[in-house]
Amino acid sequence: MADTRRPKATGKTTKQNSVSADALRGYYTQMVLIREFELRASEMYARAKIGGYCHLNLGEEATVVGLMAALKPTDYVYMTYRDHGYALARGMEPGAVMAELFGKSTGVVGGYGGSMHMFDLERRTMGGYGIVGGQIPLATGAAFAINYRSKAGKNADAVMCLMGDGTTNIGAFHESLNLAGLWKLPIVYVIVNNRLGMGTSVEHASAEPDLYKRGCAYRIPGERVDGDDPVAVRDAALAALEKARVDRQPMILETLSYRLKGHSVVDPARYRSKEDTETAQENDPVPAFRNRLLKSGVLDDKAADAIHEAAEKTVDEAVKFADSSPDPLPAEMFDRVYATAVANAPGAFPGDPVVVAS
Amino acid sequence: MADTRRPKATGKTTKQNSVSADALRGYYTQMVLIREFELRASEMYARAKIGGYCHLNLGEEATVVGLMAALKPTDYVYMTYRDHGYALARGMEPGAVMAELFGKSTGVVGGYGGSMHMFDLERRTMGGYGIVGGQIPLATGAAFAINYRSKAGKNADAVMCLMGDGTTNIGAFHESLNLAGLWKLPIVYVIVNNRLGMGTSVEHASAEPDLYKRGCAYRIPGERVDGDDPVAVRDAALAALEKARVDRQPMILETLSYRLKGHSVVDPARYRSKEDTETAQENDPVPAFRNRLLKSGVLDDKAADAIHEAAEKTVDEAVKFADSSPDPLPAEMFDRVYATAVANAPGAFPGDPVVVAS
Amino acid sequence: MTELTYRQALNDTLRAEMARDENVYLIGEEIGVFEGSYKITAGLLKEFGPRRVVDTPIAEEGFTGVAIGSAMLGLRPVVEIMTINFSLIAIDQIVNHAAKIRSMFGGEVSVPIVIRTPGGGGQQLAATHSQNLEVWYAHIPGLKVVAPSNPADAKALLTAAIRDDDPVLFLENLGLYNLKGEVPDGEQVGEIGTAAIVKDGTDITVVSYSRGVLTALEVANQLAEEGISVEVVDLRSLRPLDRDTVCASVRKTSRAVIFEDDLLTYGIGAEISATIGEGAFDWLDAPVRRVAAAEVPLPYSKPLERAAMPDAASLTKVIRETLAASAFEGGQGV
Amino acid sequence: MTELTYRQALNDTLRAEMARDENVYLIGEEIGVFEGSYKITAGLLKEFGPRRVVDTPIAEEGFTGVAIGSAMLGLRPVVEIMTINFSLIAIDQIVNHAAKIRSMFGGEVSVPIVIRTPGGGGQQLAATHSQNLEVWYAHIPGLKVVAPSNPADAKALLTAAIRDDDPVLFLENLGLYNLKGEVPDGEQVGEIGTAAIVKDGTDITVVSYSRGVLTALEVANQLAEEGISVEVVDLRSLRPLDRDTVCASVRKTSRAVIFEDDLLTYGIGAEISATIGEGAFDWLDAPVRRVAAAEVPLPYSKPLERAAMPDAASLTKVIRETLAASAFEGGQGV
Ligand SMILES: Cc1ncc(C[n+]2csc(CCOP(=O)(O)OP(=O)(O)O)c2C)c(N)n1
Ligand SMILES: Cc1ncc(C[n+]2csc(CCOP(=O)(O)OP(=O)(O)O)c2C)c(N)n1
Ligand SMILES: [Mg+2]
Ligand SMILES: [Mg+2]
Repeated sequence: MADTRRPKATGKTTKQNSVSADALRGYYTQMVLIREFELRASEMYARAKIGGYCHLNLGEEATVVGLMAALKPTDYVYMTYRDHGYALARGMEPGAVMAELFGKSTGVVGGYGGSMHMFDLERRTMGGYGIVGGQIPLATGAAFAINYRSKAGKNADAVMCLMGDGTTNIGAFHESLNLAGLWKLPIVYVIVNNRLGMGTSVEHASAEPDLYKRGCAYRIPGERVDGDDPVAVRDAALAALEKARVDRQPMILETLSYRLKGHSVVDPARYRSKEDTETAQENDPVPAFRNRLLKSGVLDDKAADAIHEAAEKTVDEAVKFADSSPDPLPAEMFDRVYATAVANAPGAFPGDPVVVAS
Repeated sequence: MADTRRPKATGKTTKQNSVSADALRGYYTQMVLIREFELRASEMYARAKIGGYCHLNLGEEATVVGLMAALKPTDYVYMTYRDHGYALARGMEPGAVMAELFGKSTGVVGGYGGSMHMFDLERRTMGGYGIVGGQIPLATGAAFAINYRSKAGKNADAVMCLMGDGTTNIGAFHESLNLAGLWKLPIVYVIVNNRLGMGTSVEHASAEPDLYKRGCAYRIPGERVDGDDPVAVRDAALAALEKARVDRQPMILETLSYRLKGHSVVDPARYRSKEDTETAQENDPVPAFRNRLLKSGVLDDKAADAIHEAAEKTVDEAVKFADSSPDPLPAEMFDRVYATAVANAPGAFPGDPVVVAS
Repeated sequence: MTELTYRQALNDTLRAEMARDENVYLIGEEIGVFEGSYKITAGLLKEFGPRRVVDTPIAEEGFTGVAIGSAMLGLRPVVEIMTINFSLIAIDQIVNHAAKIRSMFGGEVSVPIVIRTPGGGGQQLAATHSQNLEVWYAHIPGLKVVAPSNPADAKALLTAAIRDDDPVLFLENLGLYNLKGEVPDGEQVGEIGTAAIVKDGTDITVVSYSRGVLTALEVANQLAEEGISVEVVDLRSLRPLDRDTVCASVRKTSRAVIFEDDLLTYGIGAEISATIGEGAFDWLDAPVRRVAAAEVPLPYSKPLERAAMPDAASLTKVIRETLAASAFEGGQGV
Repeated sequence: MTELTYRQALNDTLRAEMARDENVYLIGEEIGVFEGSYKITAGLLKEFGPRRVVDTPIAEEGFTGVAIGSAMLGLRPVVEIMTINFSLIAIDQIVNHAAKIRSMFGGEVSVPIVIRTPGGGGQQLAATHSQNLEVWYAHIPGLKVVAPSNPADAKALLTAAIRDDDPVLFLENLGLYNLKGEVPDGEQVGEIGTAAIVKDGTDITVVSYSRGVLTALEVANQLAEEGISVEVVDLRSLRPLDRDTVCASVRKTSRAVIFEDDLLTYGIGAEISATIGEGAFDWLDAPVRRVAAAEVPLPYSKPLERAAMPDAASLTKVIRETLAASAFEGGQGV
């Protein structure tokens, strides 16, 4: 069994005093925005404005915000398909993220990617990936490129590679971490442990369920942190990123949180026990962080409500923007297949003749 | 760095006293047969009697014999492409093994497999595999089948899965060991560490170069044993197999030896330092074991020479048998593609019409 | 006869085969507790327990290889790979191992494994989750590849696949799971390697497989109202390929169109066209045309996805064009 | 012009491109200390050091993915996958990632990576080490796939591939590495996506690529002595495919045979035949025939391997048969 019932954090690096009230309010603001955004996305899916798969960060808001707060804008992040919150926290426009869900030309990738594929090169947010584990070699490659081009140091770039708990069991995890360990690459592998991969528990998926320990096979150190505490997450991520930047020591960081809802918006999660669902709800990081900030006087009820209302408004506007945006044009569909133009590139629609006789 | 310079064995299980003089002579006899066979195979390759790739067990004779001695005839073994010695030690006819190298119909798989693909279902010797790591999921599946069908116990079947040091870095290793650890399968993963994967050292390939430790990510215990000592290897393998049989605890066993020659018969191994080559030769297990048996009185020079001569004779006859055997017939080439006959199965040779008009 | 969905036909067949043979077991991601991503295995964990319905970690290469290895020892695993897109992770085990083990080891051992997996686009799942890669597997000797288009064939071919001693890739499609159809009761063992004429016709042959057959039949029925008689060939088996049935149909109709969800170039349709070009050359009155997907990584946006995928309209257009093409124009172009 | 082997042309080109652009680096198994399994990278580690010539563990998925990720940040990796058989382990990274990243992410990023790998049989390496899987890659939009048949094209197309901003699969063949040919000196940038007429002819067109072109030329030259004029088309690029050049040739000769090392069904030749059937229908005087490998996992035994692989004799036979087939037999069969 995993020892997730024992005190959650393994690290000694949490220095929560150092956080300004402004920063704390900022984190809360982001968490609330993500919460509102995801609830609305779920609603929009039910109203068939969104198609395909749609995986939400509900329950992971503290983790998302804490992790993204630790990154410099010049750092690179690779995500999974559960990527809306990260996109928002990295500064993508809520309207553009919602428009992507709606498949509109104003979406962050023009409606080509949808929910699973948020991407923003300028923000070094290198994409959500739908193939489980597919992002791990790529993120490792980004770290390789940093290492190829520049020296280690406090201001060096680093990479954060997100993955779920279930993802640690796939071959790409092993091959990538071995390469990173061997070549001393500046990367932090973050295991967002929400206790489930679809319907499968960590204990049913990983022979070593204490996931932060799995770096042992590559001499990669790991830490575990309470994923419901954005400040603890941020501090642990900062420490890990520092090791990556300065020592070129790849690191594992495991965050522990709960998935509040089903695997994706269409999953009623009937396989979950009542107890498990209750535990998840009791650990909901959004009200918990609100209460903490209220208690410590960083927020009062009015300010907290204002944050909530502002988020709702932002999301309202995002939906309006998405809804009123145009669809991408089929005529342009072939334009982005290749970066370098090439002779005889396909451009036929279904039913077009294959060869036009001359 | 790996700690391979420190005392080699990690186990406490070596009980070399328990070995009868007969058994020791038997091990030596097998080691010499493998040595002679491999040297002749190399010669036959040079004379173009053998084609394709040809990987030899030179320097690994003690490991091969010790491992195979630990198996019951009812246990299953999955091998790599470096499989001649194992095939012989598992009781395949030297003539049939040589005939396979010659690509003859009398070969162990009728000339269809060649050097890399020795197989004998009756001897539960489940094949040599040329795709690095490809055998690991398969062997794990054999252990799954044992587990599916029968209970654990002293007489239960078990699986031994052989692999090289370089093979521990591939994804299939990770996925398979995780499954075995999770499902408690009766399997021993043997890492035959000959310090090199083609020209790459263990330290250049594995971020954790102490390979027996790599089971940590799956809670799979590992031991390391001196691969130049057939008795130590046998005892360590027996202990690991016992754990697998009785406790359904998958195990790792790492054997340390040296590759005496190049990666395959065509590799002059120019990348190897003089010192490295010398170390390999100094550790040659065949003369070492001979000396040990001479010293302990289990053998005298005459008996040892007789073993050597008998091996030469066996190999002479194997070559003669192979050489005089017929080639397989092209007309039968399609016969073994499918086990269950199927309508419209292909049977055309190059240049045959695809459709015969009726 | 009972009317069943394609999903239910699969579920019933799995249950029946598991009850019949203790060696048959199911393995894959989320097939037990979750009851299958697409609920094909619903109820089976409860019925047969975790020994026979094995939930796996996310490790396609590992668990597919485990299934193959267990098949070498005589078990008869039915693997579910959640979608064909994820089979790429397991493809070394399927193509380099399952397909070759029997031949390479001299015919001494066989690999009685079924790999069930749905393919195809149309659900707005974007580029990595919408692929038709069955042509890759159909290219490989040692494998058998079937792609039933209706519940009755799904039952008969899945039964045959499970009882077959060779590795069979069993192609499904998300767009077929809710399709209803009459299914004969009792044991039905289909014949792998044979195509079927699912609609007789005289003017033109449309060749398709899997979900494409639905559209082909829809178009054929529509054109029948105009007096155009379309014969529809359902390949059913992609390897082996029943060339004779295809060519016999075209020798009768003299014209052919291939309809497939797959990408055009080097797709399934290429082989069908080549086969017709060789096997019915003297009977052909017009070039063999293919209606297939546009060659782009499939976009998420619904209008783009629709534009990229072949449909009844594009098939109808090409049938009309092919009927209009007069034979032997002698150098005036197609 | 200098006479070089195919191997030397590749080695020279890698050196020249590495010297030209600091972003170009090599990555793969045994390419440095071992100097390459087939010595294509000989000397380059010594010349450029371990930063630019990166030896990897046995981890095709990992290092190919690393190369792709580094390309997303602007590096220009040239990956060596030891043989195409091992690319199956990396195929998820190549097909689900490298090929799709640009489109799926709205064209914001590109993946300038080259994957060099030799394919093909004929070296008695048995079933798992003798495959032609290039058709799989050629099927995938987002990839470019080239397969040069001679040292000059090898140089020009490798240069183009390295400078191209898209993922390029560069197919080599063990049977070509020692082939000698005249190679133009200085910088040569080939054009991806175009075929070449490597021998003019009037009686029949033979279409081939990679090593197959050698045999096609050999046969063409032999038949020339009998007064048979064979035109040989070297596809060079499998994706994009230069259909116009192929069809133009067949419109001239009216007969075509495709020659390939690949397995017949669903092979490269299927698409070529389908293309000709559609694009040169009115000009064709005989069915388009394919000469390709027998559909078995390739056996080790030399006589069996020879029997399974297409060669000059089988090509010659089919050319003769195709020339003998009279057009418009009207229902009397092929
Ligand atoms: C290679 C592959 N196999 C299977 C899937 C289907 N799948 C999508 S998400 C998922 C579960 C992932 O679990 P985890 O890594 O814990 O991430 P979470 O969804 O909890 O964030 C699975 C099995 C996939 N997308 N890719
Ligand atoms: C997937 C794959 N990649 C690469 C190769 C080429 N190859 C054959 S053997 C080998 C080295 C293996 O080293 P190791 O595991 O140490 O075994 P050893 O040869 O030393 O016995 C390599 C890279 C292969 N056969 N399969
Ligand atoms: Mg999870
Ligand atoms: Mg080794």
